[in-house]
Amino acid sequence: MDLSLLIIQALNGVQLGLLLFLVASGLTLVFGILDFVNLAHGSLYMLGAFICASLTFLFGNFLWAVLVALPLTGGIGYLVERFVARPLYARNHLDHVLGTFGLILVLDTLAHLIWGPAGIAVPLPHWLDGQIALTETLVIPSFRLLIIAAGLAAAAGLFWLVNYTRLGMLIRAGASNRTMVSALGIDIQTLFALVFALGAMLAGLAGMLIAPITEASIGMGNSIIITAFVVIIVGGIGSMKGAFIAALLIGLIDTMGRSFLDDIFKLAMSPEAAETSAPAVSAMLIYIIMALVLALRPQGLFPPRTR
Amino acid sequence: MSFLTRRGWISAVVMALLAVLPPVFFLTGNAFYLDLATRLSILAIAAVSLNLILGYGGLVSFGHAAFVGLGAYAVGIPAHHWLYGGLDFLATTSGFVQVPLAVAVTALFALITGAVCLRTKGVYFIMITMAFAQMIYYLIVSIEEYGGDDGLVIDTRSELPLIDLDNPLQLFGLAYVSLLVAMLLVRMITRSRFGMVLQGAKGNEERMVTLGFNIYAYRLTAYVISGAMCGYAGALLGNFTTFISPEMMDWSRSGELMFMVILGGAATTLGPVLGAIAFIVVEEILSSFTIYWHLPFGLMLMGVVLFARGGLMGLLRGRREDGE
Amino acid sequence: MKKLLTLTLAAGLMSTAAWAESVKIGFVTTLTTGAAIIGTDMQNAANLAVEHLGGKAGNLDLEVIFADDGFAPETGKQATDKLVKQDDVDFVTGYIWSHVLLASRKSALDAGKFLISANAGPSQIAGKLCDENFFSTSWQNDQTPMAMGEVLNRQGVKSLYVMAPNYAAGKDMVAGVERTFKGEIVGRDLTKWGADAQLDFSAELAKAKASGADGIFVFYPGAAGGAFIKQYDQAGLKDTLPLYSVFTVDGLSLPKLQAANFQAVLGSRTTQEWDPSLDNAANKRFVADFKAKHGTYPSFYAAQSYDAIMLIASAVAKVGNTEDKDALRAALKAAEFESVRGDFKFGTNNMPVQNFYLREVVADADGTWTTKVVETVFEDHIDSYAAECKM
Amino acid sequence: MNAVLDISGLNKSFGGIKATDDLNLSVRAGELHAVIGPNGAGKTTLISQLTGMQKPDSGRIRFKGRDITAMAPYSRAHLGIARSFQITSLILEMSVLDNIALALQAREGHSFRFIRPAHALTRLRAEALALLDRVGLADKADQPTVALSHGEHRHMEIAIALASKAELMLLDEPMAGLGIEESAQMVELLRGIKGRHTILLIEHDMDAVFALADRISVLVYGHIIATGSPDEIRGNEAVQHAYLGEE
Repeated sequence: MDLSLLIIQALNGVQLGLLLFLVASGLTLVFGILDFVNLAHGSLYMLGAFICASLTFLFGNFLWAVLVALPLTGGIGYLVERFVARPLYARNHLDHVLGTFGLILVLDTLAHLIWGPAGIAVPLPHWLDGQIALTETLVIPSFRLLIIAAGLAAAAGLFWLVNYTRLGMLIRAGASNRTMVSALGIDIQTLFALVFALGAMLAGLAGMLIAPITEASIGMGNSIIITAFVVIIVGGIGSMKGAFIAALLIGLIDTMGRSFLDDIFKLAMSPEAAETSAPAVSAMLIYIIMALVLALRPQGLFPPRTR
Repeated sequence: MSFLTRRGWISAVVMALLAVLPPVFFLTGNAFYLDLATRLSILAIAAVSLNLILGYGGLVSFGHAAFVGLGAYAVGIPAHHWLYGGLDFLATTSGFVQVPLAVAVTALFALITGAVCLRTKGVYFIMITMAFAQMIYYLIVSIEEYGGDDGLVIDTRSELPLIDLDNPLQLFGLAYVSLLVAMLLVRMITRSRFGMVLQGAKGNEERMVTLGFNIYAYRLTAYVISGAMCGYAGALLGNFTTFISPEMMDWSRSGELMFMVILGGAATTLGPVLGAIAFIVVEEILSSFTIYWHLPFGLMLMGVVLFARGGLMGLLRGRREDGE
Repeated sequence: MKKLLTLTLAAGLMSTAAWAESVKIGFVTTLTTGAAIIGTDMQNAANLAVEHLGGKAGNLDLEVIFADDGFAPETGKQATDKLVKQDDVDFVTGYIWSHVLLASRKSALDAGKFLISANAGPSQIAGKLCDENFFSTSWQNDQTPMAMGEVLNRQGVKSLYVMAPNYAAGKDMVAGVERTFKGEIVGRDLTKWGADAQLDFSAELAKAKASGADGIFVFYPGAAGGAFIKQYDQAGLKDTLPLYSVFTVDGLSLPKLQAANFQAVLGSRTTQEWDPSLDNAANKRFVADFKAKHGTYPSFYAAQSYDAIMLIASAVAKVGNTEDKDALRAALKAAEFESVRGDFKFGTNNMPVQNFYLREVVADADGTWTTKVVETVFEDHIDSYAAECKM
Repeated sequence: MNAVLDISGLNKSFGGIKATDDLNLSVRAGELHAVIGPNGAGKTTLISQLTGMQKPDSGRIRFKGRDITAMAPYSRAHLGIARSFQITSLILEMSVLDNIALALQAREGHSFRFIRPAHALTRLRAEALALLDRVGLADKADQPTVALSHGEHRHMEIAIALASKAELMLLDEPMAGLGIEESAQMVELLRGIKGRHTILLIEHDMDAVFALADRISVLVYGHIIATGSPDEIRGNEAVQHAYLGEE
């Protein structure tokens, strides 16, 4: 295991982590402020990918497609809020889980009806399609660097939004004291709808960014949503900082596990045993981490101060 | 007080129909419907046991499919070794070994995971129960000996005296009687002192603690009972399908079990059974019409959550008796 | 409730009153989830076969009932049960996935039905679990990668990096290539598969590159295949780490890859028992009509499904009824039909004994990406498990 | 002397605000000891620390000479501390009788009994009915708790505290939210209980406190500034200045 491989894997881990953060941040925002558990958040990730894929072929340009797909995904988020989430706010978490479980089935099937069962491969502009050599041995696909940049930019934007804008002030206030915000004369329903749409856009963005790597496909949201939940649980539900740190942590642990676990196991057991057990353990790794964190800190690593 | 309440009558009629109709179908050459009823009865057992902690205990476990799966593997693994050798101490087809093993393994798993899960609350509890189920899922996937992701074919069913599980009618009979016993068991537990504490903790946790109840211990006990009953259902399911795979433990399966409980009506004796019936019958009907059946099915699930509070039992018993 | 059950009871009674003059074929495949692209292709091919047969097998009407396995073995088994018990089909075919086939096998065979796999080929079913009523129009899992191992030897590849999903067919594929490949395996990654399969291979590709291997062997069926090719392309490995794949680049992924213009796939090589360019009359008709109807080249899944229907029809036509099981079995075994593979024959374990070809991805005369045969790797190859079959 | 409850040097702060500040308090066996104080004086925080729902930052709580500072809430209940809640805290889904029966059940040790229906345990139910009779709710025994009025809920709270046969009853503002007539009923009820149990009464209603209490402690900003008989407290200048003077 040499240094440049280690660095590349660290970058890969960071890239995965930032992608997870985009999905998890919307989830934690919606949960923190609206106290709403949205299992169908992953479906918004999928819809973002499909919409962006279709638009890429329509416009012939990936970046334009992203720019148009973002508000469209936000609009879908708004509709989901209006017709599914809003009637469920007053209910318990169980109803949220079941209602959005039904929504997943609906949205997945709609995607199947609209785009067919085949996934869509998304082409990239030439300047994004190559590799960048950081040093002679450190070569990384340029698009993955773009994901890192976009993820960091979105994180910074969120940080600014939450901490330095009026909307952010309301969001923070709404998270800690809902009645107070309503008492201020703020239309809490519009605020909630905005937050939901923002969450949808963040998830959609993650879907758009992953589509050129894996392709847009039905059910892609269901695989990431569980990991995103692991992220926000480990980070502490409702905490943006927690989501960010936990996402990077999970991204790095997952990538490093896949990369080096078999080599590490080989130190302690036969090569054959190491090769069969390493993939199993690396698949379970993030759940083991989550169970450990919750066993020691039942509120996650960074529980938000309020509530 | 009359001999049977309205709810009692409904329960009696539903259970009687469930007992009589499937054999009638079978004898008139519709073996498939008997299979459907057997599967339905087994899943209803799992739903009834989930209801103990979800309905009566207010604990939203999102990982109950793992217990069903583990129970099935507790039947499949000894049968596998009996057929193909290895691990002689485990190799058996005796139901007297396999079924208690299923119950014991799932009870132990529930004890260990429950001890951790019950330290958390709310969404954390929902998610950590799911995380443990995922861990077991990936563990089974990685054990090549037992088929990994491909699952394990059980070519021989559990051997029991008097009952031949290869006979579909007898297998249905066992599943049906087990379901009745499970319903009565949960009914008995929830009406006992223990059950009062469990329901009290759902209603007002702080009050119960102040009264002097160590509700953690009560909940853990209920979690273990529920897990073990699910394990038993899993043992039956393994015998029914003669095939087990990690897919049985997928989180969406846990979601389906939760749905059966809510659809039928949580914290009622018959509710989970009604839910299982409705779930499977609707699934069967819709999927025979179109491959896009998930769309109306999902809409129906959402509709139930949004509009039919109290589930089918709530609709059947009318508004007046509704405590919520 | 009661009314509903009465209705279904009536429907059930009607369906059992089977037409004596027809032959029913149950076709289990994946019609939902992302893998539905494979199932749809198989469905199209099966329908084309029925059309080519004029809807008849000899004098009997041919009816194919499609059922969805939802990409899950338990669902597949339920679908098989329903076909066998309710629809009372005479043959069950289809089956993309090894685990679905293994789960469903007992349901079909115990009911005395003929089971014909149009794709899945797990080792058990070719060996220990072989059955006189089971036939395959595809291959055994190990064969295709074994052919690829042989190709690697011929091309002088000395060291190889291996990647596959972490499930039984994936492991079969790895075992297959390692059985024939004579060089060194410098690295091996089995990635997460199943409901939330891993589709981002950044870490593995970085490891593969760092290993300095002469080439990389992969098996990624379905959507994962397209994802892998793209990332392989984006990582710029085409010149340093040549790609050798099985079941990864096929008639289903090529149109998508072409639409997105992933040039890296052109020239890549894969082994298979069939190719659209195979020169025989049945294949030419099949490929031409399929293209005319659906606009794309058929995949190998389609070809095998077409053969499955043709095989069944030939046996039924020869016997003239569906009651005489022994005669039907003998007729199936004789396999007297015009396969898109040219000559078709079964081995002792009812698996095909057939050629394996090396194929290369090329653009055809119209510019459409497809494959063409480069050379024949194995002739009349018998799978490694035939000896274990006691039949 | 024979203090049932002895609190010494108790401190608890929330983010810099001292809710409990070097609090010392001693409750004698058999007395009705009232704690009064203005809003925000830290009365509820004190109760929470006594029941174990909150952990003090420092200090010591002794019950019958035994240090219970770090003991789990349910264990304290077993030792004989019962509590009524300021905000009615009943199990609304259950019947009135079941609420009381659960309290009786708690007193009898563990409830890991799975077989006999709780409703068939006639002894428990007879006792529960007797208790309901004492607080004047016998005729509502089978109603769902949610159907009762606020005043009736307060009476249920007392019945539950009585059910536990606790040596020490912590009553957290039993008059809260009651009308004049209901308050008078409550005072009568408490007068009937007084003497049979040691009671720590936290209350806002001055008339009730001075009518019932044997001794009174005055809590201001988390600190006890005076303890004495009702007459002593009435005459205490510091109390008048800090608290009563404001009225």
